[in-house]
Amino acid sequence: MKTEEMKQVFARPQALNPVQTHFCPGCQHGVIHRLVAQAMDAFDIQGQTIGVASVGCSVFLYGYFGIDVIEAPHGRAPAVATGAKRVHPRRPVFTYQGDGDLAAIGTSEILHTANRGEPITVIFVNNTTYGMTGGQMAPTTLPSQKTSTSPYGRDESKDGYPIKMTEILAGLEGTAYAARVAVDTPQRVIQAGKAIKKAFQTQVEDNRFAFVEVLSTCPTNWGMNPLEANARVAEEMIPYFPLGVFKDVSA
Amino acid sequence: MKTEEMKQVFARPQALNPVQTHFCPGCQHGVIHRLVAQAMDAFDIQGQTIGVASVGCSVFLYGYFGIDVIEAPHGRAPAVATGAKRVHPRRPVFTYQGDGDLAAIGTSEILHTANRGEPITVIFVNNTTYGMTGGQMAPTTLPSQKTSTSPYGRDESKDGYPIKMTEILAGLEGTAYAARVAVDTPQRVIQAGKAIKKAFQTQVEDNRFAFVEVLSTCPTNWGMNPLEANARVAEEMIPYFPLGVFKDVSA
Amino acid sequence: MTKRLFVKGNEAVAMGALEAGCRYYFGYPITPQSDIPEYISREMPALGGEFIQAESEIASINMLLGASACGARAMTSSSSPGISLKQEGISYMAGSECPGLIVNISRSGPGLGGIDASQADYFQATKGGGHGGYHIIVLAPASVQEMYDLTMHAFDLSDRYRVPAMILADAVIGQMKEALDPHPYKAPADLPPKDWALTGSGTREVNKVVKSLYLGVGELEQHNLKLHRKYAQMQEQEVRCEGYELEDAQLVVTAYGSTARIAHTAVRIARREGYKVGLLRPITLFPFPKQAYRDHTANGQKVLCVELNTGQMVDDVRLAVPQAEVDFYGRAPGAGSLPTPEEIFAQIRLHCEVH
Amino acid sequence: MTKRLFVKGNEAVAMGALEAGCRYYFGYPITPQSDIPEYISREMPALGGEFIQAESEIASINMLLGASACGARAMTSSSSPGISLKQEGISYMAGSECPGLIVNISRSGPGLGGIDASQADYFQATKGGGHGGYHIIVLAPASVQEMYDLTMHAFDLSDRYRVPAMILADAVIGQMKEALDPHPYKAPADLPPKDWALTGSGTREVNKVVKSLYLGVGELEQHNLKLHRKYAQMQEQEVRCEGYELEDAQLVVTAYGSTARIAHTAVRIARREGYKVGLLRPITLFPFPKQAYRDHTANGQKVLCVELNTGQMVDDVRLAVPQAEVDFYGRAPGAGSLPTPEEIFAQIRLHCEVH
Amino acid sequence: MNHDVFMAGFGGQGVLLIGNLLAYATILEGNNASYFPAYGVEKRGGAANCTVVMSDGAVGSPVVGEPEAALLMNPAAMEQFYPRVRKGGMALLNSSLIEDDGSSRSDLTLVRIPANEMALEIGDSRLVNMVMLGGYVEYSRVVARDALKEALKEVLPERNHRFLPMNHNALEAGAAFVREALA
Amino acid sequence: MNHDVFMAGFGGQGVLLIGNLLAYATILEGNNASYFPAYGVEKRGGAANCTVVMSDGAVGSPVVGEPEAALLMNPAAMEQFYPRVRKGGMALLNSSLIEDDGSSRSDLTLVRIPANEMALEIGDSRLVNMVMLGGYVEYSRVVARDALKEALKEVLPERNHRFLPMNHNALEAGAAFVREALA
Amino acid sequence: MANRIVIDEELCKGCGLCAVACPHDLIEMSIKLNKHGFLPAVISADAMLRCTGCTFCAQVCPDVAIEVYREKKA
Amino acid sequence: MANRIVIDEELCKGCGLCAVACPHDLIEMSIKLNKHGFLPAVISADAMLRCTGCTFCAQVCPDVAIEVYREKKA
Ligand SMILES: Cc1ncc(C[n+]2csc(CCOP(=O)(O)OP(=O)(O)O)c2C)c(N)n1
Ligand SMILES: Cc1ncc(C[n+]2csc(CCOP(=O)(O)OP(=O)(O)O)c2C)c(N)n1
Ligand code: SF4
Ligand code: SF4
Ligand code: SF4
Ligand code: SF4
Ligand code: SF4
Ligand code: SF4
Ligand SMILES: [Mg+2]
Ligand SMILES: [Mg+2]
Repeated sequence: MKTEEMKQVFARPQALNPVQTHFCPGCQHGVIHRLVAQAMDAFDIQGQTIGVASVGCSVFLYGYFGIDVIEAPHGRAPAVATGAKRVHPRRPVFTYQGDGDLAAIGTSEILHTANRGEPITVIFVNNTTYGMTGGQMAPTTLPSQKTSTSPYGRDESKDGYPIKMTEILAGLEGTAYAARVAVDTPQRVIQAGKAIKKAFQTQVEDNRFAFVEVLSTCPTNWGMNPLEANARVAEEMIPYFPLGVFKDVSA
Repeated sequence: MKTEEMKQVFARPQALNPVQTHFCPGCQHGVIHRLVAQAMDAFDIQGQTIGVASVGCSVFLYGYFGIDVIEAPHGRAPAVATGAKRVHPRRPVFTYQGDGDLAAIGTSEILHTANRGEPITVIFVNNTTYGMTGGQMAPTTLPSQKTSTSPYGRDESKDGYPIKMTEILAGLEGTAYAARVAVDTPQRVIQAGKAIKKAFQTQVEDNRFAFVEVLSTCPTNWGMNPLEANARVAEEMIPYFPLGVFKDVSA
Repeated sequence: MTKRLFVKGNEAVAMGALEAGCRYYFGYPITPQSDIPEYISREMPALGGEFIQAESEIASINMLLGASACGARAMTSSSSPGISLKQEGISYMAGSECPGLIVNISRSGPGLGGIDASQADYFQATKGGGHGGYHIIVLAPASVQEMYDLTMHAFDLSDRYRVPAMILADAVIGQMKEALDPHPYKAPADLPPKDWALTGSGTREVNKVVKSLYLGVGELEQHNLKLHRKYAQMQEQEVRCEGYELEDAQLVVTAYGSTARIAHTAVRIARREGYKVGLLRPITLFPFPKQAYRDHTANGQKVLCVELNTGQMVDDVRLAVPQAEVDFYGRAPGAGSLPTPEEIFAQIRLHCEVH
Repeated sequence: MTKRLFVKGNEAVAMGALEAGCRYYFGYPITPQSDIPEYISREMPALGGEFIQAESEIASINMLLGASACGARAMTSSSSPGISLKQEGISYMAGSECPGLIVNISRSGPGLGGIDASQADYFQATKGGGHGGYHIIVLAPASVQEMYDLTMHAFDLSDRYRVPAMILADAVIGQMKEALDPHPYKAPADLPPKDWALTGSGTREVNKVVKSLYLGVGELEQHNLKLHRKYAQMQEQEVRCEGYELEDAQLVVTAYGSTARIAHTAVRIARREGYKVGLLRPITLFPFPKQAYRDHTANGQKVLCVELNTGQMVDDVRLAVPQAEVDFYGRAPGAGSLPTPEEIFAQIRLHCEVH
Repeated sequence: MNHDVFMAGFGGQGVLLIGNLLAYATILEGNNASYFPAYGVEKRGGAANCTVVMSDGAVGSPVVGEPEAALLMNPAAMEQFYPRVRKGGMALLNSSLIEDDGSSRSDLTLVRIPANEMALEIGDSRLVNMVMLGGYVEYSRVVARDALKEALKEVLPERNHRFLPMNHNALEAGAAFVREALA
Repeated sequence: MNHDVFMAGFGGQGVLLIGNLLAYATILEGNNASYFPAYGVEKRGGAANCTVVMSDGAVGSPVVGEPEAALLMNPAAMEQFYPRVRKGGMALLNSSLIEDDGSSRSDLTLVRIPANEMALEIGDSRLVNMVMLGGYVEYSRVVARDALKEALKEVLPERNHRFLPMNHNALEAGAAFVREALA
Repeated sequence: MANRIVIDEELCKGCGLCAVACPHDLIEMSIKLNKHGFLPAVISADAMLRCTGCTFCAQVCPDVAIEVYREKKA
Repeated sequence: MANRIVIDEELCKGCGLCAVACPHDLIEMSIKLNKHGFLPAVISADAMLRCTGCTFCAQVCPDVAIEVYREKKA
């Protein structure tokens, strides 16, 4: 049977350009990109959306999504998005940020953007490390995790504790939706897709701030192959970073 | 009866220099300074303590406390204190910061310093405005409050919500003690003194991070006389910023 | 004629910006410029624009970047320490060719310093305080009227070249009040359309990107050369300065902004006393009016550069006229270090007599 | 003789710092300097010091300020965008006379730019990218050995003058590997004690304060003049540069850091071909070796300044020798724009033939 | 026409207000003026001073080293600024608070005016500044008192216009005092 | 003694390792050398290249525009860098992957070496780089192969020392091939 | 009872917070400016007799201008 | 059942996540490098017959290299 005669039940989303990414094999930035594109497709907003890229492995957003994009300085995507959203209050605006970007240098910007209830969508990719710069310790690095700057493992007593951004942001009145998801199993990918869609819906329909943290892998800097890396998500990450919807004012 | 023959039950603390402050009449920075000095006296640590001044009406810390002081850039006192504490791990180090300083420009520094569990004490004076610069809107400005940059009253939908730092920091694993107090009545002043003392104790005895938010007045920029300003604390501030100990790992 | 108003320099900046169609302001309080956000927070709602008091100077400059990338006329304002914090953002705006206005009502430093006037941010403004060897347009008003006029002009220049622009003034020009003729803004007819600005890609084939990252071999070099061609073009076309009593001057006093005002009176005193001295006041600090210095030193005139700092613009003067004798009189900024006309006159006398 | 090691420039900085007794490092990752924090994070625990990966560049520089105020040898490192973010903190350190080392392994910009080498942060480093008209000590190593040696020297200078010091290198010097003689650090016998450093006031009568705020009339001006006296003293005593084949040179090529390395080979080629050309390499960029330029252009020699930017140090050269003919050859930084020795040799030939 | 005047006193004495008024009135008359305040970090109390420069041409420096005239409203201002008044210039001292009789200088026109008493007499102790301003304008003739009154009307919020007559009285009283003193 | 060589290939081909080795060996022999890698933003895959400059005096530029010699390990490297080899210089092409026979230039010494096949023969496909290095050193004589072996011992972690013999074999095989080719 | 408060009139900025805080309403504001231009808090000899030494006034004083003494227990 | 997946071998980076995700273990890794140097995922014709069209493989594929088709319901 030719595929033309069949019903396509899984296709590359419209909003995702048909190009190869620069991501390492098995890197789940790719899955998350796809889910974001799918959400844009779902609301048919590709033609209106403005994406704000952050500095990290996802900096090349503009190469992968068929949308207008601003490249923000490291950590500042929520502030850049705020400027954009105020100018185009009826355009969907989203940021896509890594854990170094959002939870370290960009702490202040994300917190105050959420607190202002800025009607944007934030996709937060937590891979417990600085991927692009070579695997340094991130604010989300797990206790005892070895990285290139925590060669003896993260020592909570001096390096601090892995920070739970979703919990913190869910506590702010400006936040309408906050969820943590993972993409390590097909079921969780589907869940994650729903959360990301909901986060766009929160902006598009309710004009409110929405946040989704996605647990993701960095096989390269974890020194693992893609399968080991993927397994680590359930084994080590989820126990520390529990999945779930932490806030949903529409619920 | 001469006072020499009497028992002095209230005296200026040792650690507080016998000089007039530059604070406006009725400004409760003065009360909070006194309580901090009293805490230093209580642990007899004036001779060891390093204070970190922030930028705001309390910048002249070094003039009022008989201790060594570093003046930090606006918002960065916790980072400066971290540097100092790592060099002198056995010296008590504290920061004294306003709400503009700590909850706006310094959001990232306070959050990560608490998260690292840096063994310092943070005194946070929330007067719902930028006192020193002339009463602009702060992250803590109450809904509908008029300030020089919210002339029509704070509009939560655009300006965001008054931010509750104590609640946020209490949620971090690095924080050992977090409390919110007020100094608008004698009873609350005494309570506040206990909290501040406890915050120093947490550092001195348990080597952990402690945080006290003190609700305070800014009669000048509120456009009120000292008595009206003082009354506003109970009438408007406490309902929004509830008092209490939000975290105490020693409890 | 519209009525002459009597306003603060800072307010004139705010008025000029609103008149020029700026509808987005992002800032953080700092003395001595807080009148600007205060004024705008009062007036903006009625104009349907957005005023955001951001959580920091860094957030402000990045909100500006975002608004600018979407094609809006937008601005931020601050004073020296706050401007230092914006350096990364300014570098990004320069690199991604985002227009926009940055106002620095400069105060004394370094560090927390003080709140008195200072001209010690000249290097930072004109040489690129951020990384990467870019430049921004820098205009130096010397009156309340110019605070208004040059603010409008800054938006035009910035939009025309897609180069961020700065109003560099100080506590003197910002806090003083003078008469202001609030003439209406007229957009230059030949301003290029902002067809690069983000709107949501709509039905376009190609999405628009505002970015400063260029990784391909040769790409960033070409990008930088493009930026530098724009700077060269501005040097050709956009230089502004003002002369006073220069015709027969044998000593050319030069100063900008607040010190130019003070020097103006000093020159008036000196002329009264018979000294052949004039004033050359750069209005654009970048691009710098090199040719004017060449013209006015062509016959062996000497130059005395006066600044409220320990010597910054004087370097640009010396580079413009290496053959000329260029002297410097400066006061390190801080409370009480604003020079008086009498003080500058004394310097003029010294230079006319000694040399 | 200790064994010659074969290490990266970035590692040599880290080794030099630890050898010089630096026990506090505060930094944030950024390419192409992350080898520095990575090395230090491995070695510091055994030395009993503290390594903090801070939440940002701003936190890092302020941790440095805190540690420095307490008398410790401490450092931070970053690359261009991160250094821009530190400008406020650097201005504070300068203003409050906190010594300390800031390493900039510079990359191409503006904005995010790229990760290739660049010398476009020269102005920022030498003119004070932050507000307030201060200066910091700027050293420009041109080899892995110098990355080690000058790091030690930077700590000494910084402590001696209570002026922050910067190692300004780039991706070439930071990423290349060469032989390193790791000789032991010897503290200069005459380093002044840090009696100003905070220790907790103890039984002292007067508490110690590290600050940059000076509000009294005249106070800040005096403070600034004091800082400038220190700069003048450094100009007298601390200038360093290196000459190569300068004796009979008619053309003086000048460059620092990576481009000096490249120019060195170009001069070697040119000498082989019979051109009378030499190389003058500033090692201290601030204070700038003005006198060396004067000496080597005293007999009408021409200067060719080569930089990996569009022209920055060349201004200082021109200011040093206004009478000399100073030409410039630069490449705007970015991937693929590092000049080759052959390319610079072609420029040398051009200048020897044309002029 | 080229004039400049320096005014100094306590924070609460309304120095900045009369500086503003004077400059504004000058502008209303079609001339130019600059008003430059000294401002501090402290919000309340402390010292206040300002400089007003007036000209029928361009105003040059908004600050002057040796002002042509000075309005000194309290002892601190007297001590700090009296020596700086230009030779041949004029000083108006608030003799209600300043004990110093100004005799240390004989190279300027000196008027000692009991401004506090006069203000109280007019009906409000806060009118000290207006008394002083009236006096200065009488001396310098730099603006008409009517211009001052017009400026005052513009500056005062509508609801305070009922205080205008009292302010006018203070201006006139100051002027009369100086007229007499210089007669 | 002044030599420079440029090496380029896939990320996984060990180009950076042999650049390191060569420079380190040079230093072990008491001479000077610089090693300068090109590094990208991408962590895995992509292209890799580096330059090694060796001298008995000071090493000047760590980068060269026209290298004296080039080790080109794949077609992309060939295409991009072959034209840049200095006139009179030498190019060592990995003929296992590069089809281009290099005939576009006749102004240099050209050796085509089937490095992949040779590596496989020696026992590990990853030894391609060693084969190429052995060949280059045979040609240039810039360091003794013993110095390379010593350097290798220092660079390889202890636990991998069992692979040393295989690496030595690869070096020798490369050298033998080039010796013969140039004979 | 013989308790006593001592108000440092030169430190006092006349905010009136102590007067409000005193449970027995013993403190008044002076009508004479102090040298900083403030109207300081004062307590009359009469009022002093009723002072309980509870320290409330001192607790709330932002300028630490009040000391409180109690009669020593015998 | 006639369901079908289509793997774009040039987009595939050979991570193997799809193979693990397939509940029926239908996907294997090729032993032939693609032009980017990866060993891509492949499915044999045989295995394809057992494909349920569940999309699990496609869901987890970071490179969106898999399309899934199901027989149209009649
Ligand atoms: C101001 C600044 N600091 C540091 C960097 C270097 N840098 C680039 S990406 C990055 C972090 C990447 O980590 P993350 O945000 O977690 O994204 P990931 O690559 O892991 O997806 C850093 C620190 C920079 N470009 N700018
Ligand atoms: C980088 C920087 N931004 C802004 C300022 C100006 N500034 C001085 S104090 C202050 C805020 C004061 O408010 P807060 O921290 O609440 O202290 P308060 O005066 O209310 O006690 C600000 C914004 C500054 N000095 N530095
Ligand atoms: S480095 Fe890590 S985060 Fe970046 S693309 Fe590779 S696997 Fe993904
Ligand atoms: S301005 Fe406000 S916070 Fe500052 S001293 Fe005055 S009352 Fe206190
Ligand atoms: S101590 Fe108590 S009773 Fe006595 S005056 Fe003070 S508040 Fe009143
Ligand atoms: S509380 Fe203190 S400052 Fe206020 S009136 Fe009483 S004594 Fe004076
Ligand atoms: S669609 Fe389902 S059954 Fe078919 S190959 Fe994919 S995972 Fe296996
Ligand atoms: S998940 Fe995608 S990229 Fe990975 S092996 Fe399967 S098809 Fe290839
Ligand atoms: Mg990450
Ligand atoms: Mg406050």
